[in-house]
Amino acid sequence: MILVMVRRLGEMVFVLVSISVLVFLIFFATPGADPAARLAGRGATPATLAAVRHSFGLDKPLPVQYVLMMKHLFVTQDLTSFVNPGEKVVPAVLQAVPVTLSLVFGAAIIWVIAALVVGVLAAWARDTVLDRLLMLFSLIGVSMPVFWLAEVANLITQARYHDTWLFSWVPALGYVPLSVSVVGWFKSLVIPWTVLAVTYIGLYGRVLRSNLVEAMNEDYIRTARAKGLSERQIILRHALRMSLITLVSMFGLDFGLLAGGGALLIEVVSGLPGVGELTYQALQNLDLPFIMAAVLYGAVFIVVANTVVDMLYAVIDPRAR
Amino acid sequence: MSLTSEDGARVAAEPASGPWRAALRKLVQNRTAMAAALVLVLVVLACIAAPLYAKYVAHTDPFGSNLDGQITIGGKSVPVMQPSPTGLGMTPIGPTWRAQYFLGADNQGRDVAARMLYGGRNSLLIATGSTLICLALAGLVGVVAGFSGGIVDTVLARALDVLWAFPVYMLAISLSVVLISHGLKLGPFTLQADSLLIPVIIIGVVYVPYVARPIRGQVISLARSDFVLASRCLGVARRRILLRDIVPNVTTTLIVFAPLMMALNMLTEAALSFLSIGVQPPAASWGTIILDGEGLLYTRPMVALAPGIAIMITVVMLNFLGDGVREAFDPRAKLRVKSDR
Amino acid sequence: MSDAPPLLQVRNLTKHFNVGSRFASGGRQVVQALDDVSFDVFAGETLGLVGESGCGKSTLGRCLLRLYDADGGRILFNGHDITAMTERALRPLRADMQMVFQDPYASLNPRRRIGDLLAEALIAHGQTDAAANRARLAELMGLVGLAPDHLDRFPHEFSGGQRQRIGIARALALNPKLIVADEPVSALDVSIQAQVVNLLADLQERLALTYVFIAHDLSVVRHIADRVAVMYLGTIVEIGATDDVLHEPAHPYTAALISAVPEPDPLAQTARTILQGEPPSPANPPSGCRFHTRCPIAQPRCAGERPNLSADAAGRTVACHFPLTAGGRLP
Amino acid sequence: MTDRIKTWLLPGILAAGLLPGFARAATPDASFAQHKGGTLKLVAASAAGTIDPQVNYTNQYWQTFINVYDGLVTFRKTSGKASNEIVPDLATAVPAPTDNGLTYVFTLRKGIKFSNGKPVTVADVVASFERIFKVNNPNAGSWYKFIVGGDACMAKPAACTLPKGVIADAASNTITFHLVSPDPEFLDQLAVPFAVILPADTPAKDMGTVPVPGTGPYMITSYNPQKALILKRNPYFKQWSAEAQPNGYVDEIDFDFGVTDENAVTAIENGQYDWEFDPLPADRLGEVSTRFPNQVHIDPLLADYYAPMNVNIPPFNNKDARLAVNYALDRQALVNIFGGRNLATPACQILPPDFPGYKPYCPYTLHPGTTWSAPNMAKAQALMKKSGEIGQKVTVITDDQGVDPALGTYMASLLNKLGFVATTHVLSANIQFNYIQNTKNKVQISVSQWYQDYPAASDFLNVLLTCGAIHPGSDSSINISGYCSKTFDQHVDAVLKTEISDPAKANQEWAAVDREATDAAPWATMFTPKQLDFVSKRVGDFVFSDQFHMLFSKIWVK
Repeated sequence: MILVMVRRLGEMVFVLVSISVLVFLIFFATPGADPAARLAGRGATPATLAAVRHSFGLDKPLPVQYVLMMKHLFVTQDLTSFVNPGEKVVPAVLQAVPVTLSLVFGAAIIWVIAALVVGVLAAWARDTVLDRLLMLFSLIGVSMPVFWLAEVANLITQARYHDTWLFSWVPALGYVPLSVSVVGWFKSLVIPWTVLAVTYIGLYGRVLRSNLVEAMNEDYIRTARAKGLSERQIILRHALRMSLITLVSMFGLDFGLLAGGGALLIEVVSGLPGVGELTYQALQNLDLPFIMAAVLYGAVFIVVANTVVDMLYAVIDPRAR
Repeated sequence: MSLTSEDGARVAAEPASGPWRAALRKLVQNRTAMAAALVLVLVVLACIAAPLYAKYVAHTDPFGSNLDGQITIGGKSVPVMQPSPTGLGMTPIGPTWRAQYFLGADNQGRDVAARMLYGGRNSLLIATGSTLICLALAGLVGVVAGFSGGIVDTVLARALDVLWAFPVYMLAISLSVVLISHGLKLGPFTLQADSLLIPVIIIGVVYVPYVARPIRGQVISLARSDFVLASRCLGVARRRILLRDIVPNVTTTLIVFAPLMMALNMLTEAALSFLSIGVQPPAASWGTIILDGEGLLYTRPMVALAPGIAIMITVVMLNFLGDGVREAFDPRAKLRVKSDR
Repeated sequence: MSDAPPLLQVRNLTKHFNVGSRFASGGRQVVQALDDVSFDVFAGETLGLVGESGCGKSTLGRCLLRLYDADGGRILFNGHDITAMTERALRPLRADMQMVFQDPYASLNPRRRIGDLLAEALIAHGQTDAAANRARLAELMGLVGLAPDHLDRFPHEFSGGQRQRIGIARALALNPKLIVADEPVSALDVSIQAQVVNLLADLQERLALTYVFIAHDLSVVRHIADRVAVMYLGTIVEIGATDDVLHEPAHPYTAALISAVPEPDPLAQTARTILQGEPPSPANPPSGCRFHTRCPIAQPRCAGERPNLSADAAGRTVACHFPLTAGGRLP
Repeated sequence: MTDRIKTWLLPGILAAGLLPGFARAATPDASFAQHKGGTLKLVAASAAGTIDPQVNYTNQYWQTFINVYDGLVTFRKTSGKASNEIVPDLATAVPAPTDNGLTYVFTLRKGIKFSNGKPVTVADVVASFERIFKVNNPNAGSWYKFIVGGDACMAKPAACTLPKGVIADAASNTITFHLVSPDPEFLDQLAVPFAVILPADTPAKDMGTVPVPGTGPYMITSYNPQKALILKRNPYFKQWSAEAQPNGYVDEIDFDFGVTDENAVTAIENGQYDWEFDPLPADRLGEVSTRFPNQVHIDPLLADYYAPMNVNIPPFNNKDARLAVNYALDRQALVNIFGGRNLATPACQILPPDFPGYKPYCPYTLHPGTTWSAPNMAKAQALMKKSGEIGQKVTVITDDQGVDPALGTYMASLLNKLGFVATTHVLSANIQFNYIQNTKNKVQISVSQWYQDYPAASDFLNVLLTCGAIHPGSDSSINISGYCSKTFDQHVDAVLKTEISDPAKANQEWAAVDREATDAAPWATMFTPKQLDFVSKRVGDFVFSDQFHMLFSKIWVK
């Protein structure tokens, strides 16, 4: 088992190194990205530019620069920004993590609960009007651009209906740390949570329903039914348990993706200073050290989530062996 | 259904029909899917008719700024861009619900409704094009990796792993920063920086692992399947096995993926345009119109609302169609019939 | 049985697989699917290959046709060593050895017409004259009892039994000498099994075919096989004439297999030997005689020393330190 | 240049750009004590880089630095014309140059301490000027290398000493500057934050996020570019000159980052912030100016919005094509996009109104003369036909900030109307400014802005349009058009010489040079913008310095 872990770790490292090299190369292939020009300031003369280039080690060969950057990122952990010189990358990312995790955890709780309700209800009432309606709404949820939904939410809660009793409690966009105010934290996140959850409620609700309906045609469910169990008991006790395996693996991957910065657009639109927003800013600024850190951070989450899901799958589902 | 009647008694009475035709028939009989397809056809037709709408209905150039234009509403001449009484800021005209400026104007004084139709063309083109590219690439990579095995498979599978772990938006943004600023030159093949193909390629490429991985898995299991063994046993050449036994089965999977990928790509296109790395102005897509509308969200929300709703409707319909296609084509649907037996 | 050299000679054949998820308990394992298997098949005979699921009989069948590459040992077909031949060199020989697969649903590509599936064999061996092929296909259909106009249909339009007939027709297309039939009837309804077995027997007679007939129980084999080889955990434990093996099993495992078959004649019921427990994992086979963990007559020696497959005093070829005496009773 | 990249304003001349109906808060005579205290809450979309005052070259932080650091001289901290005049700061007086303009002698005030408690000495002054070179100050090569020894320092920044250029005399507490050649703009260059005096032991590298002690009423206590810049009172500050460095009202200044312009407007309306650095989104201007007229302040800027056209590659290497664009440009439409007639003025020429050397000149309009009235489309189309460039592909490069994408979109629309086949590329604001400068990127036309650094015509005509400002293949090549004319350069050099002896005459000559550049049409000048500041309800005493804009230390919130 230790060997397995080491091997898996090796694969992860390979993926991460490849990604970092890719990012590095893309950056240096990008026109208008000469970090020296922006570090030096407007109208700097070629001499000043050369001096800045030298002082930041930008005149070294690319492989050396790459190795140095990796050393500063992982070994000494004092890699600093190309845009805000002196700003250390690692603490900035660490500081953004709680925001993203707050967003994703909260949304996950909402979407898991709501998807369970939607999926079970639709499966229970399958082929009725209720089922059709739930599935239609789920599909609509899946089909909206999430950033657009966030904007519509802003429009409604921040402007149009901000003065009504319904949304007058909604605070200005932004994030309130949990340590500052629990209530403030909750208020600042509840709209983004909901917006982010909508897509996943639709997605998971649909998958759950179809899994449940499929499971109910399995032999063991028929046996249970023959034993006289009620439909509700069958769904909740038997069918749901099997269907959850798929959902758990989906959840692992989605959570990894979002926690790794996949919630970028909603963070930007909702003004949450999380990892996604950090990434967005870094990309806007072409701030290579930040891009590097953010992309690797996101990739780690994705790779780890993949691994965990694989392992969970092997443990939960005997068929996967 | 029963397949267990006496041997020899049950030979289908109807004329020979292949699985393709059977699937198509099943799809055509699916009313939801057909209704969705009808809506999609209408959307496509409307977008194709964009120049007609612009010319004969809205009487406007949807790509030209119209900052000092006037239109007549109820006999009164109204400026398209309305200055505020303080002389600070201009507000575009809101929805008139008439032929001209049906959905109002954007911050360049352009007819949003006409731009919606033109934008739909690009959104649909990009979604379709990127889906084709994605499926073609993913099919190729998945088949080559799964069928070759060995080092080729290892290299391709690793490349897919890397691409998979590269956060999609970051990959797309990184690629587009390079491509949109400099275009693409690959030997004799040159892409202008404003080419519509750039978002097509970016979106197509980033989702390759999503399709290539399952395809690879499918090819590996197909290569071990009895009917491939049977072909090998007959001494059929590998290439022929690939073309006759593997590719047709993979194609089904790709067809099932197509509408769902198209839906996903449409959403991705919107997201990239929103980050101003998709379609470049003055051309439009539904995503760029949302971006235009973002700047007017509080004053003229219709500019952002309308394209979002258009995307939503199209994607919902694509998903309905996708469900139908999956039911009609997916072999697993047949497995279910089998287990019902 | 003839005195001519065997059509197929198998010597010390070994095959292992890497199985299991890296994350399953126990992790990745090496499974010894075939362990030092040797036997001969003579032209015109039917060799029945019997054993519980997972004993390696299908693997053996596939190795014989080089669908799997063996890890050790040799296979001589018609005097040619095919163990390490390249696929190209092997191709002409492929015409002489064919397979009928177990699952008639999985062995026919659902996307192709029957005619195309059958013609594939002809085309692969350079027979591209469409008219001639058409005639040959019609002939083949006739051989297996199907109408020629079914050639235009797709597999899903046929029943299991019909599909298996198509599978047989495909195997026959190139006039093979040897057919490996891998549990050809086990997926079929009982009512149809007999039809297919009879068809195979009939074809053997008409076309002078040699069969390796794989089955997981003895009841099917008894009708068609001239000789029977019994496999347990990747090894052959007993081999001999069908009548000898079925009526006077020398290996306790054979005896157990026989007693598991429901006897139509209640009077002929003998003392049944019921096997205890599941077969051990082939990834971790028992020491000594592989059967000793379940053997009713195991002695301490069985755990330590591995018996060889050899002819015993009674002229029976069996791998057991304490073979049963005539009548299937304990010595 | 983007909004974030430094610029600026001139001493002199500006008519107060106050609009009827927008009341500027009356300068209160109320006692300092009455309004003292509280926290001023400022906000910007993002941080603006290093807080090393000798490196940072952005509006955003210069506006902050003046409350933290002092130079030997500074611009007067007040509103209106007077804010463009140079007054003594750490020096006791503004010296007149001697030695034919080559020598300046400053006497240092006594008793002033840095925020770390150490007194300011002449040694600190010398060290600070050497440090300008050591930290690779962006303008070291263009402004400060005229100090004797500057060239050597440019060649080897790390080993920079200025033994003959900046001479300290501890006994008399004086510092003497020797210049290589007379520089009429030397005092201006000493009055900007680059030339502030820092402790001599400040490390000779870009300090990044680490605050350096200063002498102003506030000191930077923490800086996190993802979060905020926090200023608190400097305990060692005692006001020595109210016009150079007045004490501040508020106890703390929080400059938060990460709030977009749109959200910031709402937050200010709700009183959650007091002021935002970024320009207000155009679609909110109407709402803000009608609902909160008393919180809106409009003041003139000395800047151009313009479209540089690359004179070295097709189609704009064809002068007729450039002229066609200039004639066709509907500058009123651009003004409307920017924010309406009260927030910008159409312009045709290089120099902005009220600048030294400015003489109204507009050839590119329906009725050529001094002011722009309407586009001359007929003439533009005739020029296009003549140019033979119809059908040429053109890409307009614009950034993604504020109204710039809209300006770019309008430009593309206009170019299409002229017969080009035009599209727009929107690049991130932080990339675009470097991108359009690099000749390798073959940018044909772009949307850009230029804000002056200090009030001298050379800051536009010399800096932006001479051959020396072209650095092929570099991301820093500020002559974006690539306009290079020997005769033009000779004219500029001649005026620069005149300026030393006769500034008034020079300004006459600058007007001619301005005309020459405008006629050559390397740009399509769009308009001159104005600054709109939107403050919260509680903000008292809004003072707008032409040089440094809203003065944080003058504002009270209680």
